[in-house]
Amino acid sequence: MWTMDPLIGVEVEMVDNAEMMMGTPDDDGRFGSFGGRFVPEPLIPACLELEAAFKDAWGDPVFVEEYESILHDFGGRPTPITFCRRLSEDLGISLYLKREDLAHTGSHKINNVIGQALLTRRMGKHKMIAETGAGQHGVASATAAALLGLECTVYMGELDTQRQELNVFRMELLGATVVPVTSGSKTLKDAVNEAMRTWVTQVDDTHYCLGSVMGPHPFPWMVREFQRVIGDEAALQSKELGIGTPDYVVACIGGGSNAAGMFAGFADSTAQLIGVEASGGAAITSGSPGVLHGMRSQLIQDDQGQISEAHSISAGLDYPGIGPEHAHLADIGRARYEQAGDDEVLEALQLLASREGIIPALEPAHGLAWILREAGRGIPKGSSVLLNMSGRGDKDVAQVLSILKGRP
Amino acid sequence: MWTMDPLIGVEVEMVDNAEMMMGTPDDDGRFGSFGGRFVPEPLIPACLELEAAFKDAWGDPVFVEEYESILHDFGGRPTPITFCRRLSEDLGISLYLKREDLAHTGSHKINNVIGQALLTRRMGKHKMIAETGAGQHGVASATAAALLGLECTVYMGELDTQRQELNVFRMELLGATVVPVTSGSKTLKDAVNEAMRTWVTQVDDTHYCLGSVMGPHPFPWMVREFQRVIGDEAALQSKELGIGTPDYVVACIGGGSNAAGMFAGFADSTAQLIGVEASGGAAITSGSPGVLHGMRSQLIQDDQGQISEAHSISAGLDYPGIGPEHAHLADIGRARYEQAGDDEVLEALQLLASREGIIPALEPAHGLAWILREAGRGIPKGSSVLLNMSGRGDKDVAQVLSILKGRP
Amino acid sequence: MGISLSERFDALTKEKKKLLIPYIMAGMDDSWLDIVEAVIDAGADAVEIGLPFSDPILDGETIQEAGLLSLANGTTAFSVFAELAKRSLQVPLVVMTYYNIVAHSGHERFAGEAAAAGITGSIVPDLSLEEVGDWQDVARSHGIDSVLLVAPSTPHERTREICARSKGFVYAVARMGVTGEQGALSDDVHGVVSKIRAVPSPPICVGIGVSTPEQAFDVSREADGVIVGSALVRKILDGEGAQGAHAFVSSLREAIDR
Amino acid sequence: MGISLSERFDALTKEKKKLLIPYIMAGMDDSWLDIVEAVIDAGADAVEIGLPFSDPILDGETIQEAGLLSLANGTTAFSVFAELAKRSLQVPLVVMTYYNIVAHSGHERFAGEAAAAGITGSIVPDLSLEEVGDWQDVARSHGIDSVLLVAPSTPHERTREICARSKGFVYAVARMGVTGEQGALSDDVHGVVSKIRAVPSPPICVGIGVSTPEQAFDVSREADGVIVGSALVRKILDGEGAQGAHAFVSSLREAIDR
Ligand SMILES: Cc1ncc(COP(=O)(O)O)c(C=O)c1O
Ligand SMILES: Cc1ncc(COP(=O)(O)O)c(C=O)c1O
Repeated sequence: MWTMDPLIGVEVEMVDNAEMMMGTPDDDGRFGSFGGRFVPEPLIPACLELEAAFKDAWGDPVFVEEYESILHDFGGRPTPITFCRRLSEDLGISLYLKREDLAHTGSHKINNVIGQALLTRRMGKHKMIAETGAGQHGVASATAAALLGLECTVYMGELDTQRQELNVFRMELLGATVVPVTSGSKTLKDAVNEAMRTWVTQVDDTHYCLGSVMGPHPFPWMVREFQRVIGDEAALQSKELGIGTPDYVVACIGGGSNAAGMFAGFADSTAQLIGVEASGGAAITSGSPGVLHGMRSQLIQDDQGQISEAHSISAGLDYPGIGPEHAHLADIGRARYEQAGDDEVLEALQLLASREGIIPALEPAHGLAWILREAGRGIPKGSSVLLNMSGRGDKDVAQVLSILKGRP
Repeated sequence: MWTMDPLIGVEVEMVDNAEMMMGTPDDDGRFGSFGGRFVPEPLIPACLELEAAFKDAWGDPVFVEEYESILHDFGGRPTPITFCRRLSEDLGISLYLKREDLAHTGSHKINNVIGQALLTRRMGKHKMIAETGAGQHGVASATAAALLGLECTVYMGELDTQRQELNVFRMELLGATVVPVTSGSKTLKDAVNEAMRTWVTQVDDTHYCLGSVMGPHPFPWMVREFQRVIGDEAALQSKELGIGTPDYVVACIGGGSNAAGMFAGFADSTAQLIGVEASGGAAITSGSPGVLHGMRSQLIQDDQGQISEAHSISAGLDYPGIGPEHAHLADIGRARYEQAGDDEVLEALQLLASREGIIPALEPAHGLAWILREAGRGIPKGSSVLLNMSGRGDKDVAQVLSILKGRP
Repeated sequence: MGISLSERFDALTKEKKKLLIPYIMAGMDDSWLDIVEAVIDAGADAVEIGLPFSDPILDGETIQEAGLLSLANGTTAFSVFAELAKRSLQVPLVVMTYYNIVAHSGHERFAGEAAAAGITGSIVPDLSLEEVGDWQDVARSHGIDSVLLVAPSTPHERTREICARSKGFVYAVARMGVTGEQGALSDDVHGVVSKIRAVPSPPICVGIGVSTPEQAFDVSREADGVIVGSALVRKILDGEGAQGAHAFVSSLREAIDR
Repeated sequence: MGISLSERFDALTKEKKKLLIPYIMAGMDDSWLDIVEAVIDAGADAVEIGLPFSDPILDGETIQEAGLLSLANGTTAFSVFAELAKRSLQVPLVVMTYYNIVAHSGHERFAGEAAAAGITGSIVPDLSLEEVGDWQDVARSHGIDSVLLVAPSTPHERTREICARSKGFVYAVARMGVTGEQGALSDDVHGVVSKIRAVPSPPICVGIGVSTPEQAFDVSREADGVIVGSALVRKILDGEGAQGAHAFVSSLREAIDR
């Protein structure tokens, strides 16, 4: 988007609402018509307290410095940008990866939990609870809690605890208690429900460390801010590496935190922002507006407003909702949301492993699958494409083995 | 060690043989009485070619820059130093970790394989073979091969392929071929034998990418050089962080590559260098001099000179030998070698996880176990101790689970 | 047309009568409507009609279980409204559900059909003070009072605002927790009721965790009424049917009228 | 005392006799010494006596298998020397093992006991030109010639040096690979032999992968002798015993004398 500036008489890059893109939500926590704070009254004071504490902390250089230094010294930031030489040649584009897979615990989730754990301590609380699906956010939360000496309880659908026995044990090693959730569909969304139910009983000394840009205000905003380090770093690195502004910035979408963090760094640029959902959990592209887990957003639901379970190859994307800010970005056309299916995702994973020596998590493999499908088609040859490699594939190797080789 | 400098009349830090410590071995590849090149004649020309190629490359700024930039952009270097606040308080020392667990593929092994893969290409070869025990070096080799478009075959004891099915699949995903080795004891040392046997048949187009500071000259030297980035970085970071020279620099010892890389950065300092072997594979502290896999070093062997199998909880330390330079450092007293047993290692792993949010690999947990045992005893209160956290524990979680919970 | 919640409750409260509001999960059982009639016969002043939702974050195990049964029976908001419309029930009916069920139908349609079924009150616990406005306006235009919650954690000023906005009654949350039977009444009850008493409010009904006649009696000494959900639903789940529900609600009635 | 390897081989070569050196893994079988006698009877000019090592990096499957058997039988270098000392064998005996076995005993002791057992030659394949010196000196002082290897990959200058140092004969490695039976002779044979012919050297014996009388014949057209290991060991592993070994070595003898 270029336009003639009447004042200075030269063509300038024009960005709609440059100042407004991915800014602070309004007082009710709205991003356009999405977001808000749809929780029972007992939780409202805790949300208000959290909002105040976050605003205060995020404006406090001492807090920000501690957050940043933990991410650096402990979390392994900055994560690099890797140029995929061989795949780029194959595809006729320039493909770059932002390597969140190299962050401590193996995904971007650590950025958020460090922020929230520090905030927990700052609020004078000494316990954290968290929900988890496949276990990434649970492991990250347990890690941050161990680091800061907080108690940690992780709610995990009973089915997921069985599927992810090793991640359960990992959390236990980190000193956390894992509670199998037996209500509802016994998966991620029920773990969120259960965490909220528990939070009600413990708001005094407990912070609910939500794992994505979802839930009631201020969570979608706060988690995005704790994840924006991804995009801010990437934008700077893109400049330093001579990429400039990438033509496309791509991220997978579960709740949407890695995408939100990445997009935040490029919202005011000319980059096309692409969020890729799992076909079986495509809240934006196949869902409709609704209210769940404290937020108004796009949801997968039946014709009565009952929430559906999401189903894909990737546990981390199996969430029937999406962060409200994404629903808003879709609404105003600032970001585009696409889908990727299980088969092409498996292929993308194998291709990146064998061509570039990086085994991606199944989640970011969705982003890659879209790129592979569209390179030379929707994505013109010669484009620069930056994919957020949100996590490493080690956690998924057993699953991929059993799918590809039919082993149990 | 301080002494009065007669020339300038002030006290200066004195280091024995400062210039000589961990320098280049002699022309026959000796570190003192250890090292050498004890391989059958068919392999000698390949070793000579490699030595020449390495010398040439390591002196070529273009090569070094490519090596460094891959380690940075792809490998995630520099890895940070993490201060363990809670454990330090518990122990009355200042405990720091050099975070090789954050490097791509989860351990320091990547440093070496990137160097050797680049060298393979530079020598005009297009295949790499490698041995692996638990799979870390195999995965790293497959990774580097994928990155540079080399063919890769990994030799792995048949018993190990069964125990480490997921790592086998990981290598396959990365495009490597894994060959189960059925000879001898079907474990790591036999995988080395088999790799050497195969190398003989393919020296023309194949480089043998050895995984530690072992084997015939120039491997022990070359691998140490490719790993010295750990120590060089750590020495610089220690200065920057205000640690100065740590009182103790500790690393676990399998073949000895992570220790050698770390020690290289501190050899000429006053730091006490401590290598910690697994009790069941303690080549220096329980072994005797001998010749295996092309080198003269300390070995675990029976009274006839037959090599014993090493046995410990940690596959990565189950090697009956040790890099020759360590045998030499022990000989001249520059480094000290200690042992840690399975039980204290398991405890160390759990402690670091729950107190600091880092699940270490079983290998570096040996180093930590020694520190935990000696803090306040052999290690005086108030000491600064830098441990090389050579890898992450994810690969070991299933094993630890089955040991601690008696699950299969 | 239904019986106005606010008019009926104001009148009863003026007569110093304690209010009794049993909760029943609609569609959890084929005979749920008979049970509704039975509890009215046993002395309910209003009945809270739960509509099942897949993700009921303010409900504990018992009501979750009832909700899953109801969903498995194919219950929808409109099937419930249609069934209710066939009976003429002599107390105010208060629909209780989560906001997505309301929002998904659209406020106007939901309110219209609810009203046609005789509903005159609504409790949508995930519509907080800040979010409730739109729904409340539409509901009011259909003669439906929307009831808001005050929790033990609600601060004073906010309590005042909520009480000013809550219609029919104000739902005093008895404890920091979700619905579910409790062995003992929470210490929070006293605090939350007196906090509400300190500001102008419609009648104060205490719910969440009030399980036995004894507890109902204790609550009724302080508040204007009690809401009993999980304890009743448990009996229905256990197969006690209309008769068992009748007996239980009679015992509650007796206790609060003591 | 043993029969000098270099003297015997020099003499035979001068007579234009082709040299035949069968390899037997000591201790792989209870009757291994009988087999040694049988192959001598069948025309061996020297016998290579393998001592088992846990990590034989220049050996393929067959000799590995024989080595493991031998180790399982409790064979040690000194048990082998003791057994050999009891027989008086009429050809030079060449011990073949890996350096750790030698080094672990100590050069002096190993050489002394070997010599006492009649050993007059040694092949220690992992002692390269650069490393062999110490051992060679000690060995020589006990009348043991140490044989060095030249490989297809060995460059010209190095070939010259190796040949100058090798005593008794020079071991020409027939192919880039480990010991083991081969269907066909490697193309490398010609190259390695002519490379050695171009420099001064003791008799040239070709080994590694020479498996059949046909191949032995072909090799003997170019070289001074052949070493046959795996093919013979395989027959012993297959239970063919002294008789089978005798027959096989006779056929080799016949072929190279053709
Ligand atoms: C590696 C990885 N990427 C992405 C996600 C999806 O979460 P989000 O959309 O919040 O980034 C997850 C969730 O577990 C994850 O583990
Ligand atoms: C994490 C880790 N540390 C240490 C080692 C031991 O090897 P080295 O002594 O060469 O560093 C290994 C070997 O696999 C390893 O995986």
